[in-house]
Amino acid sequence: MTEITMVEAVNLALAKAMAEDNRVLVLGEDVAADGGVFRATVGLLERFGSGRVRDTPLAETAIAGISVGLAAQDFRPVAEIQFTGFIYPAIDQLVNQASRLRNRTRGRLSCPMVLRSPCGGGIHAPEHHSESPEAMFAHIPGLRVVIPSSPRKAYGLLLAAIRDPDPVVFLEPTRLYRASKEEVGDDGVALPLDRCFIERTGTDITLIAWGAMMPETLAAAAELEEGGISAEVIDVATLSVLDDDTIIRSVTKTKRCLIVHEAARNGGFGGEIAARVAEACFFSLLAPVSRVCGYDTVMPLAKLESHYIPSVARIGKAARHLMEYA
Amino acid sequence: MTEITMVEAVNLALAKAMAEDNRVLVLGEDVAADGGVFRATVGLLERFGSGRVRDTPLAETAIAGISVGLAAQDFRPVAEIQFTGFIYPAIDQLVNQASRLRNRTRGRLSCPMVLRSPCGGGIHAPEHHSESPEAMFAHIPGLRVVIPSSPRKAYGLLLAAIRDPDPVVFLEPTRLYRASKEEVGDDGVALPLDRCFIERTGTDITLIAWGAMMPETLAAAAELEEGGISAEVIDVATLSVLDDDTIIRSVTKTKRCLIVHEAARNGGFGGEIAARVAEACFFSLLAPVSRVCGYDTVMPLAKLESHYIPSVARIGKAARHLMEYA
Amino acid sequence: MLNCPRRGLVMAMPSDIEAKTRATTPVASPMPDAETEARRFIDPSGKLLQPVTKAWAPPEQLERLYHAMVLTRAFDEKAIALQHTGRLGTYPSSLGQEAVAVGIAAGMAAEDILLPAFREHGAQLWRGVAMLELLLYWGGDERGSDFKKARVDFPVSIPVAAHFPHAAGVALALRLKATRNVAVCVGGDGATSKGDFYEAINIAGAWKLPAVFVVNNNQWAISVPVHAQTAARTLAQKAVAAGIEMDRVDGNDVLAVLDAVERAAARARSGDGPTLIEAVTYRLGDHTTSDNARRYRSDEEVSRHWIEEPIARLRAHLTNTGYWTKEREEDLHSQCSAAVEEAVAAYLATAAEPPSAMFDHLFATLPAPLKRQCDLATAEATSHD
Amino acid sequence: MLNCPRRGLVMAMPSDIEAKTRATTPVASPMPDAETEARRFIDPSGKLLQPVTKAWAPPEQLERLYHAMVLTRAFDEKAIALQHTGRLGTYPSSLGQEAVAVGIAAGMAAEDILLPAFREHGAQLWRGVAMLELLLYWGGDERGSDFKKARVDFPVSIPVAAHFPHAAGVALALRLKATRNVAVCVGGDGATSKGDFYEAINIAGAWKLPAVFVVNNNQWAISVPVHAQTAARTLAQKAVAAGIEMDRVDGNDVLAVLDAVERAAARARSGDGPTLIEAVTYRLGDHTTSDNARRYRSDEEVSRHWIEEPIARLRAHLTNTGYWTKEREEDLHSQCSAAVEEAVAAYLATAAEPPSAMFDHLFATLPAPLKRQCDLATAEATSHD
Ligand SMILES: Cc1ncc(C[n+]2csc(CCOP(=O)(O)OP(=O)(O)O)c2C)c(N)n1
Ligand SMILES: Cc1ncc(C[n+]2csc(CCOP(=O)(O)OP(=O)(O)O)c2C)c(N)n1
Ligand SMILES: [Mg+2]
Ligand SMILES: [Mg+2]
Repeated sequence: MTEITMVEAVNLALAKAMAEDNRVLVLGEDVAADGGVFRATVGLLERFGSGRVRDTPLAETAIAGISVGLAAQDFRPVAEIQFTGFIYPAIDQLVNQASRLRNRTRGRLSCPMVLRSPCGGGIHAPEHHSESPEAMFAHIPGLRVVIPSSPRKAYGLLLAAIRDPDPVVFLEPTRLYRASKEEVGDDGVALPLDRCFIERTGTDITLIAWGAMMPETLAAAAELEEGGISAEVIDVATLSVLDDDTIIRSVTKTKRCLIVHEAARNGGFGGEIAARVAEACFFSLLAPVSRVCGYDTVMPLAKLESHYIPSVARIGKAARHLMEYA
Repeated sequence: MTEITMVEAVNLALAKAMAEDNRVLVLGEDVAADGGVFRATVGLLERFGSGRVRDTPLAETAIAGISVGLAAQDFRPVAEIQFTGFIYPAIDQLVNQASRLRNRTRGRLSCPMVLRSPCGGGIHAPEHHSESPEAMFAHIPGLRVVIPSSPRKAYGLLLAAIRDPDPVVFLEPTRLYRASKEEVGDDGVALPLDRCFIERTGTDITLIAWGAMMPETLAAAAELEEGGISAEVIDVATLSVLDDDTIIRSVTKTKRCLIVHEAARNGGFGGEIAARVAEACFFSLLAPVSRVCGYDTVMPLAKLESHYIPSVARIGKAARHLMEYA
Repeated sequence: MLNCPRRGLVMAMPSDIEAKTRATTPVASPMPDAETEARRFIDPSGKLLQPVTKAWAPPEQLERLYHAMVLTRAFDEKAIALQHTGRLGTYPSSLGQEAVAVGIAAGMAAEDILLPAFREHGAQLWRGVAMLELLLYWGGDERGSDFKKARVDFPVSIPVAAHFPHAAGVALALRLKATRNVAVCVGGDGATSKGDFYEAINIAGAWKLPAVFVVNNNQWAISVPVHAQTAARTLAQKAVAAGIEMDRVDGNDVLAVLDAVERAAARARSGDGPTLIEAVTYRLGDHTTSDNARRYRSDEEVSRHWIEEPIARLRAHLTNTGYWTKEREEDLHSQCSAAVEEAVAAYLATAAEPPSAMFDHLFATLPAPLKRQCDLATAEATSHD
Repeated sequence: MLNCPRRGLVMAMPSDIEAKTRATTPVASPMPDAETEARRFIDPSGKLLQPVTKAWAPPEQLERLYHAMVLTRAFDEKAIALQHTGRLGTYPSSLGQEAVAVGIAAGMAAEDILLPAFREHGAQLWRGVAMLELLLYWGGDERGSDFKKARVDFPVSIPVAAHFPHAAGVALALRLKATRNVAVCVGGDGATSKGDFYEAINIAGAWKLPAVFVVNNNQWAISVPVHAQTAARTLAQKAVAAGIEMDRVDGNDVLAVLDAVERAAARARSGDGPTLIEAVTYRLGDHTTSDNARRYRSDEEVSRHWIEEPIARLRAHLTNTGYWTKEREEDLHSQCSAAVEEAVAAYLATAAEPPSAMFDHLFATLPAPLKRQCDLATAEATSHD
C-alpha cells in the first residue's frame, strides 16, 4: 500500500467501481481525454473506453439531466461538475427530478446517480471557483450529500455513493485534493453513508466539521489539548441524511458543542446541526452551541479568502470561549 | 378603502411602483395579456404599455438573467417566476450574478431587481406547484428574501422590495392569495425589510413563522390562549437579512420558542433561527427551541398534502409540550 | 465606381462587395417557404394526399388510430367534468391535439421509451398506461405514475422541457445496451424556448443518439402565442442549431405524425442520430382547467381552427372510403364512454394512501431518522383525524 | 410501380414520395459549403482580399489595430510570467485570438456595452479598462472589476454563457432608453452548448433586441474540441434556432471581425435585431495557466495554426504596403512592454484591501447584523496577523 492524495483516492474509487460494475459510467467536462482538470478521472478513458468515460458538451443542466435518464435505465452514472460554482444550473434537475424520481413513480423508476464536484476555497482559484453550497443540497429531500475529508474517506465514501441505489451529491474540497497523503487500500470496502465519524475522542467539548475544515478543526483540537482542553472531533461526512445520534451522543457527553464550516453562516448547514443539538441536549449543555463559519458575504477573491475561511485561531478562540461557561 | 385579497394587494403595489417610477418594469410568463396565472399583474399592460409589461418566452434562466442586465442598466425589473417549482433554473443567476454584481464590481454596477414567485402548497395544485425553497435563497449572501403573510404585508413589503437598491426574492404563498381580505390603503407606504413583525404579544412562548404558516400559527395562538397559554407570535417576513434582535428580545421575555414552517425541516430556515435563538437565549430558555415543519420528504401531491403541511393541531401540541418544561 | 483598380488586390468595389456579402450572409430562416409547409397525408376534408405505408393502410389500422383519438377525447371531456365538480385536480386537456399524441405512440415500437410532457394522454393510453392511473395522477395521487404497463416510460414532465435531457440520457443508455430502441420525447412550443431543450438536442446530435424529439406546436404556451416565443419561422429549424435532422408535419393528421415518428425512429435505430419533429396543431381548449383562454385569444381564432381538427378529418376519410358508418361511430362512442366510466368508478373508489406513503419511496431503504418522522406523521394523522 | 393509379388520389408511388420527402426534408446544416467558409479581408500571407471600409483603410487606423493586438499579446505574456512566479492567479491567455478581441472592441461605438467572457483582454483594453485593473482582477482583487473607464461594461463572466441573458437585458434597456446603442456579448465555442446561450439569443430574436453575440470559436473548450461540442457544421448556424441573423468570419483577421461587428451593430442600431457572429480562430496557448494542452492535442496541430495567427498577418500586410518598418516594429514593442511593466509595477505595489472590504459592497447599505460580522472580521484579522 502506497500513500496517495485525496484526488488519487477519488480516482482509485472510480476505477474500482467501474471495474466491479459495468453499469458505472463517468461523464462530465474534460473527464475523458484530459483526465479531469484536477486529474480525478485520469486513466479511466484508456482503461474503460469511450463508451463508459465520456466528455460532455459544456452544459451542466444536461449533465445532470442525462444522468437522470441513464440512472432511470439502470446505469450508474458518476457525473462531474467541474467546479461547484457551476453546479447551480443543475439544481433544477437535482430538486425536481433526481431526488424525486423514485418517490413520484412509487418506486417504478429510480435514480442511482452520483454528481461529483470539487468545492470550497483556499486554493487561490478564480472567481466562482470557491463555492460551498452544501446546505442547499442538504435541504433537498431524497438526495444524499456527502463530503469527504481525507484520502481514505474519499475512497470509501465515493464507493458507497456509487453503489447507493439513490442519488448522491459528492462534494470534494479542492483544498484537500493534494493537501496530504494517506495509505489507502484498494480493497473495494465502502464506508457507511449513514453515520458521522468520530475523528478524535475528548471529554470537554465536541467540535463538528466536515470536508476542508477538518484539518483546521483537528489542528485546533490539538492546540486546545495543549491548553488542557479535551476536544472530541466529529467529521460529519454525510450531511444528509444526517446521523444526529452520533452527534447528540457526543455532545451529551462533552456538554459543549462548536460547529465549524466554510460556507456562509446564515442558512448554512451548521444551523441545522446546532438546532438539533440545542434541542436534543437541552439539559446537558453547559454552554450555548456555537458556530465558526464563513461570513455572510460573498466568498472573496484570492487576496482576501484567508480572512473568510475559518482559521485554526478562530476555532480555538471560539472553543476556549465556550469553556468559560459553567 | 376597500378590503382586498393578497393577490390584489400585490397588483396594487406593482401598479403603485410602476406609476411612481418609470424605471419599474414587469416581466415574466403570461404577465401581460393574461394578467398572470393568479391575476397578480392584471391591468398593468393596459395601464403601462407593452414596453414596461412584457410576456417573456418560456425561459426562467433568461428571465432572471435579463433582469440582471436591466437592473445593471438602472431599470427596476420585477420579474415573475410563474411557480416556485420553476425557479430552480434561475438559481444560478441569483447566486452567481444578481447577488454579487454590486460586490464583484465594488459598487460600480448594481442589481435592483425583484424576482416574485408564488410558493407553497395547500391549493391542491399539480406536481411541482407547491414548493417552499426559501432556505436555499436565504443562504445566498447579497440577496434579500421576503415572504408576505397578508394583503397589507404584501403591499408594503413588495413596495419596499421594488424600491430596494439590491436584489430581492419575493415569495408569495398561493394559499394566502385569496384566503382573506384586508383593508389596504394605496398610500405608497412601504414596510421595512429590516425587521420582523410581532403579530400578537404574549408572555409564555414565542411562536415564529412566516408566509402561509401565519394563519395556522395565529390560530394555534388563539387556541393556546383558551388553554391559558399566552403566545407571542412573530411574522419573520424578511428571512434574509434576518432581524434576529426582535426574535431574541421576544424569546428572552417568553423563555420558550417554537418555529413553524412548511418547508422540509432538515436544512429549512427554521434551523437557522433555532440555532440563533438557542445560542443567544441560552440562559433564558426554559425549554428547548423546537420546530414544527414539513417532513423531510418530497412535498406530496394533493391527496396527502394536508398531512405534510403543519396543522394548527400540530403547532398547538408542540407548544403545549414546551409549556411542560420547568 | 467599378473602375477603381488601384486598391491593391481588390477585384470588386465596395458596393459590390457589400451587395455580395449581403447575398451570401445566410439569413435567419434558411428554409424556402415550400419547406416550411408541414407535410400531411390527409387534408381537413378527409382527402388522402399521399399513400399510406403498408402497415397503416388497412382500414382496421386506421380505425385503431381513430379509436385511440376518440377515446382520448372522451377521457379529456370526462376529466374536465371531474375537475369542475371538485373530484380531480387541475387538468390539461389535449382537445384538438389527439393526433399528435396518438401519432407519436403509434409511430413507436413497444420497447421504445416515451418521455411525455403533460398533454400526451393519448400517447400514454396507447402505450398501455391505464385511464385509472391518469386519473390518480391528475387527482393528486403518486400511484398514478406507477404504470403497470409501460413500466419504463417516464412519468409526465410538468416542468417544461426538463425531461429533454432525460431523453438524451435514456437514448445513450439504449445505445450502450446495444438495443435498437429509441427514446421519444415530447414538448410544447413553449418548451423550445428553454435552455434544457437546446442542451439536450445539441448533445443528442453531438453523440448521434437514438432519440426522437417531438414538438407539439399547438401555437400557444398558456397565453403566449408561438410567434412571441421566437423569431424562428418554424420550430423544426431549431434542429439546425444542433446539427440534427428536422421534420415538420401537420399535427392534425395522425398519419403524418406517425409517419414522421416512424421515419425518425428508423433513422435513430440505424445509427443516423436524432430528429426534431415539429407537429403543427392547435390547442382548441383552455390551457388547463385553471385557465380561461378568452382572456387572451378570440373565439373567432378558435373556431377557425376547429376546421382542421384531427378526429373529424380521419372520420371523413374513413367515411369517404366507405369503411366507416354511423352505426360504427355510435358503437365506438359507447365503447369509449363505457371504458372511461369504468375507470372513473375505479378512481373514485380508490382511497388515498396513508400518510406513511409519503416516506415509502423516498429512498430504497428509509434511513432511521426518517423512519421516526414517518411514525410521527402516522401518529399525527391518527390523533387528529 | 409508377403505374398504379388505383390508390385513390395518390399521384406518385411510395418510393417516389419517399425520395421526394427525403429531398424536401430540410437537412441539418442547410448552408452550402461556400457559405460555411468564413469571410476574410486579409489572408495569412497578408494579402488584402477585399477593400477595407473608409474608416479603417488608412494605415494609421490599421496600425491602431495592430498596436492593440501586440499590446494584448505583450500583456498576456507578462501575465503568464507573473502567474508562473506566484504573483498572479490562474490566467487565461488569449494567444492567437487577439484579432477577435480587438476586432470586437474596434467594431463597437464607445457608448455600446461590452459583456465579455474571460478571454477578451484585448477588447477590454481597447474599451479603456486599465491593465492594472486586469491584473488586480486576475490577481484576486475585486477592485479589478471597478473599471475607471468603460464604467457600464460588464465584468468578465467566468461562468460560461451566464452573461448572454444579461446582454439581452442590457439590449432591452438600451432600447427602452431610446438610445441607438447596442450590447455586445462574447462567448467561446463551448458557450454555444449551454442553455442560457440559446435562451438569450432566442429572446433577443423574439424581441428584435439591439444585441450582437460573438462566438470566439477557438476550436477548443479546455480539452473538448468543437466537433465534440455539437454536430452543427458551423456555430453561426445556431442563429437559425433563434431566427436571427448570422455571420461567420475569419477570426484571425481583425478586419473581418470588426467589419462583422460593425455590420451587426448597424443592423441592431437600426432596429433590425440581433446577429450571431462566429469568429473562427484557434487557441494557440493552454486553456489557462492551470492547463497543459499537450495532454489532449498534438504539437503538430498547434504549429499548423501558428501559420494563421492574426498578428503576423496584419504585420505582413502593413509591411507589404510599405507602411510598416522594422524600426516601427521595435518601437511598438518597447512601447508596449513599457506600458505593461508600468502596470505590473503598480499592481505589485497595490496592497490588498482590508478584510472589511468583504462587506463594503455587499449591499448599498450594510444591514446592522452584517455590520457586526464586519467588525468581527476586522478584529480577527488584527488579532491573528
Ligand atoms: C419550467 C416551467 N416554467 C413554467 C411552467 C408553467 N407552465 C405550465 S405549462 C406552460 C406553458 C407550456 O407551453 P407549451 O410548452 O407550448 O405546452 P402546452 O401547454 O401548449 O402543451 C407554462 C408556462 C412550467 N410548467 N415549467
Ligand atoms: C458554466 C461553466 N462550466 C464550466 C466552467 C469551467 N470552464 C472554464 S472555461 C471552460 C471551457 C470554455 O470553453 P469555450 O467556451 O470554448 O471558451 P474558451 O476557454 O475556449 O475561450 C470550462 C469548461 C465554467 N467556467 N463555467
Ligand atoms: Mg403550446
Ligand atoms: Mg473555445
